[in-house]
Amino acid sequence: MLPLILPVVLPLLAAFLVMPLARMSALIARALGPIVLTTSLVLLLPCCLDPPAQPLVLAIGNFAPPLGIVFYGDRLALLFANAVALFFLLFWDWRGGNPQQARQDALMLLLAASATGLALSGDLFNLYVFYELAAVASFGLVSLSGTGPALVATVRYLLVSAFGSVLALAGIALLYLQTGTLNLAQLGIDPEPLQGPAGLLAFGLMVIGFGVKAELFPLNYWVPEVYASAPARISALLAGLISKLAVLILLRLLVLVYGDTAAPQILLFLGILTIFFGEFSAWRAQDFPRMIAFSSIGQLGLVFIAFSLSGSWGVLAGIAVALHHLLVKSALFGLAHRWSGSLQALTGSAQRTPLAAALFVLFALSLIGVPPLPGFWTKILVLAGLAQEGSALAFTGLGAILLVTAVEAHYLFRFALQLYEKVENAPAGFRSFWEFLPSLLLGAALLAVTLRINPVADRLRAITQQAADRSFYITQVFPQAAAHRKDQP
Amino acid sequence: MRNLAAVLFIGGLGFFLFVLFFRLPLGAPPLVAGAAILEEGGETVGAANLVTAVLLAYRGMDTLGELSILFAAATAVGLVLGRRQLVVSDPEGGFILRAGSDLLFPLLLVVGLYVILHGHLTPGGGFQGGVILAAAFFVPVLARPRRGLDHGLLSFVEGLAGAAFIGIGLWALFARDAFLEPLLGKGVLGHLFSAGTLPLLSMAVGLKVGAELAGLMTSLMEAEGRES
Amino acid sequence: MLETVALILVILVLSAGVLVLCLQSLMGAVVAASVVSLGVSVLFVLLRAPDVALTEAAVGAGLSTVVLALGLRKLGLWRIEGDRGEAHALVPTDRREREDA
Amino acid sequence: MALDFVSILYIGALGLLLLGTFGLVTTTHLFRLILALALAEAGVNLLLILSGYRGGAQPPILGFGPQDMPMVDPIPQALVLTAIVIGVGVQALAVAAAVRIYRRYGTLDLVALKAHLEGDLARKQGIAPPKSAEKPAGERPLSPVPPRPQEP
Repeated sequence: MLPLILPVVLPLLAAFLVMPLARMSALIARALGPIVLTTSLVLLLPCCLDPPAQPLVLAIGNFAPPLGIVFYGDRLALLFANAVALFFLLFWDWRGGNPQQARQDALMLLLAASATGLALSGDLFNLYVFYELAAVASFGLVSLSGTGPALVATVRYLLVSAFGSVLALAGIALLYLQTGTLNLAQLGIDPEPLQGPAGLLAFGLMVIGFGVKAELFPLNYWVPEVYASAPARISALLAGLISKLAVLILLRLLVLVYGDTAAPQILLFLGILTIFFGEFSAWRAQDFPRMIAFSSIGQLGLVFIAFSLSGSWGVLAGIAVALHHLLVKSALFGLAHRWSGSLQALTGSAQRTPLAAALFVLFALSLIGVPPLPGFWTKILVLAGLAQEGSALAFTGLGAILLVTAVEAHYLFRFALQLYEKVENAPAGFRSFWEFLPSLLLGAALLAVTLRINPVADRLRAITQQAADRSFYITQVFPQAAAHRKDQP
Repeated sequence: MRNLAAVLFIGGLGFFLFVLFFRLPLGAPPLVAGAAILEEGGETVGAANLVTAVLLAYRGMDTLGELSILFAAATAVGLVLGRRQLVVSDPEGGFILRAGSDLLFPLLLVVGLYVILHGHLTPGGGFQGGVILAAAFFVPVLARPRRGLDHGLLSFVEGLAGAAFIGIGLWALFARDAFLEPLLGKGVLGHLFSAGTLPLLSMAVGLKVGAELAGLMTSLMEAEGRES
Repeated sequence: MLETVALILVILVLSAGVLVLCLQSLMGAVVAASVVSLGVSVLFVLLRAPDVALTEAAVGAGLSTVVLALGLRKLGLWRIEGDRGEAHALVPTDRREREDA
Repeated sequence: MALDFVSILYIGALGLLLLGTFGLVTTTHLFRLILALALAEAGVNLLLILSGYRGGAQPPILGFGPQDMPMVDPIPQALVLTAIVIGVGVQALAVAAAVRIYRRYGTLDLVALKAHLEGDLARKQGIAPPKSAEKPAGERPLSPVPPRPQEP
């Protein structure tokens, strides 16, 4: 059970201790973060590479499920928990040198702990608490540079996010009022009362609330400025990882409670709006960080469209798109570390740093969905699912994806060509390849997945099988409920 | 345009909620998890105040998260306001303010500690007591702004109190294999020394919250920062 | 009886809430917000939630008012004229001239 | 329809939530937005407490009233305690950021701030500042205040 609890608690402990320790020894304080994250990784990696047949279920404090909080680690949750430790290590501020280093490290550790908690927790309010922790920690990290734009972007983000939290909390209150429980599995045992208008309203409120971090349409106008003014490492984590964890909450709700209702249609509709908004804004963007920020919005629209597909197909497609985007977008933001200027100013960058430009082309191709890169398979999954759906809205979604793919291809190729243009004095770009090492590693991972697409697909199917099965989740948390169910078919 | 959209959204939300009102079981909710806690809470945890039992035992993870959020907010405020040595321009308070603060300080301290330590018996607990503690340390700052508060000491208390909370949780993890399970004897319901580790957790919460809020208020008060 | 008390309190809280949004003086709005918190904390007592009432009174009516008032003091913004744009008038003149140049 | 106790409170909670939302969407002044947020939060907290209330019950404290009286649900109360703390943390952070922003830009109007933000970002990244559609060129978003020289 240690893999479930320690990756959440140890970073918190380290975060509390970083600042007092920094007064005694800066070195120890600096080493604390990587040590803790590595410990989490060592604990989690075996569970992910060789997953146990049964999910790990942990009742915190030994209080049986509906009373206390449950942590639920199925393959999907463990995979994400693992990704948290891995990506935080990748995008850790190894260089340091910030005068407020201890504070920054503490906030990074808090963000890591909350992200792990978001992946593992099986209790609605506990998820809300971790979500808020992620929000507050990211406010601090986004405003790290302390410049005017960073502060204004932070405040806009803060207001939108706090408003979303209020709505999400209202949704949780509505759910609690009808069911008297916060445990996700228990909500799923008898979902029928929740599938009425009151339950759907609660879901809608939670979609808007948790959709803030997931960059869903109505409340995502904070995204571009935040990603453009925050340090690129932080943008990579927020756009790549944290947004996916917010999506994970909605996925659980969808699978457990709202699968058979109008909820998927709502998601499909919002997803279509999101994808249009994101890709067309990206097409108009004039600087690199904002271009990939808007493209990230578009990709999350695709994730929502995928999750709106019925049955386990939707879950499979959604998880595939989400993981692909996690890999690619984090890597692109890793490149934005040096390429923070306008697109125009980056013309000819390939001359000085051919490797970085090649990486960009690789990620762009995968993002557009050129075979045989993984992006192609994820898009095919979504399109096939939409075609099977057959409803008018689904065909609209299909058309939307094809249309924005063309738009996406246009602006990404346009920029790629710009990179390879021959110019007199090429921009300096990266000083050494250490500066884009995270992107390089992620690019290697992308190629590895391309070469071994079959084992990866098998693994994904196994993950989906667990994640898409409502009764499986419930049985794991409430063994007695399942027995009860079998008695009365 | 913006206002029209706002009115439409709010009107829609309000209409929905009002219509739903007649379907909601307001005033007679389905107690599921709550009923079980009401029934067995006193025995399993040993705290007379069941809200504290929920806060520190059943949903201790939430409280840990809440502490972390407050910590994150305080850290971010420190980051935003900068850490330069600030020139405090406020003049010393008058005699009445100074004498009043000298008088209030011990009183608030005692009340704060009382509220923290009786959290498992009566309304109140670590958080409410922590707010009173913060007030106790903030009032002297108001009276004598120049003396200020030692931020280093505050961050020390803050860090150690947070570590103590997690430490108690980890102790349970290694002793009983369950993070944050209450340990020690439960004692007699309603006595000061009862409810196992709950008063200790409450103490940690109170100190952490007190140190954090005092630091927050003083840094806002001192934030005479120059342009960056 | 209970209904009457609740009704009076709800009306008080809602009108204070309206005041928060439309009072010209920001300090007045902060005070109105603390009245809202105080009213809500009495409502919590009526709803049999003494712990929450204590917290809301300590935090909403006390701590958060202090934080907001300290913020206002640092802003030097006890009063502003209207909510849009006019706040520019508060910028020192020399700075404005530099901006306009 | 005679209003009973619970409906009065429900209307109060809803009213606060909607008032706060209205303020959040219509105001552009940063400080008032923070206040509106507090209103909405108070409304939601009331709603949550209400979701655990049952008529004729006593507070969830053992030995407080008669033994066999029913008690209200303690879980929402614990949730609201947590929510209040979260709210005040976020509020303090917003106030601190507002102080810094006001010192930097001299305004707290979000529309003006957005213009400053885009202008600053554009300058940093070396692209043409975004043209605002509704204003003539002379009244484009003001250029941000240049940083005051650091005093030694």
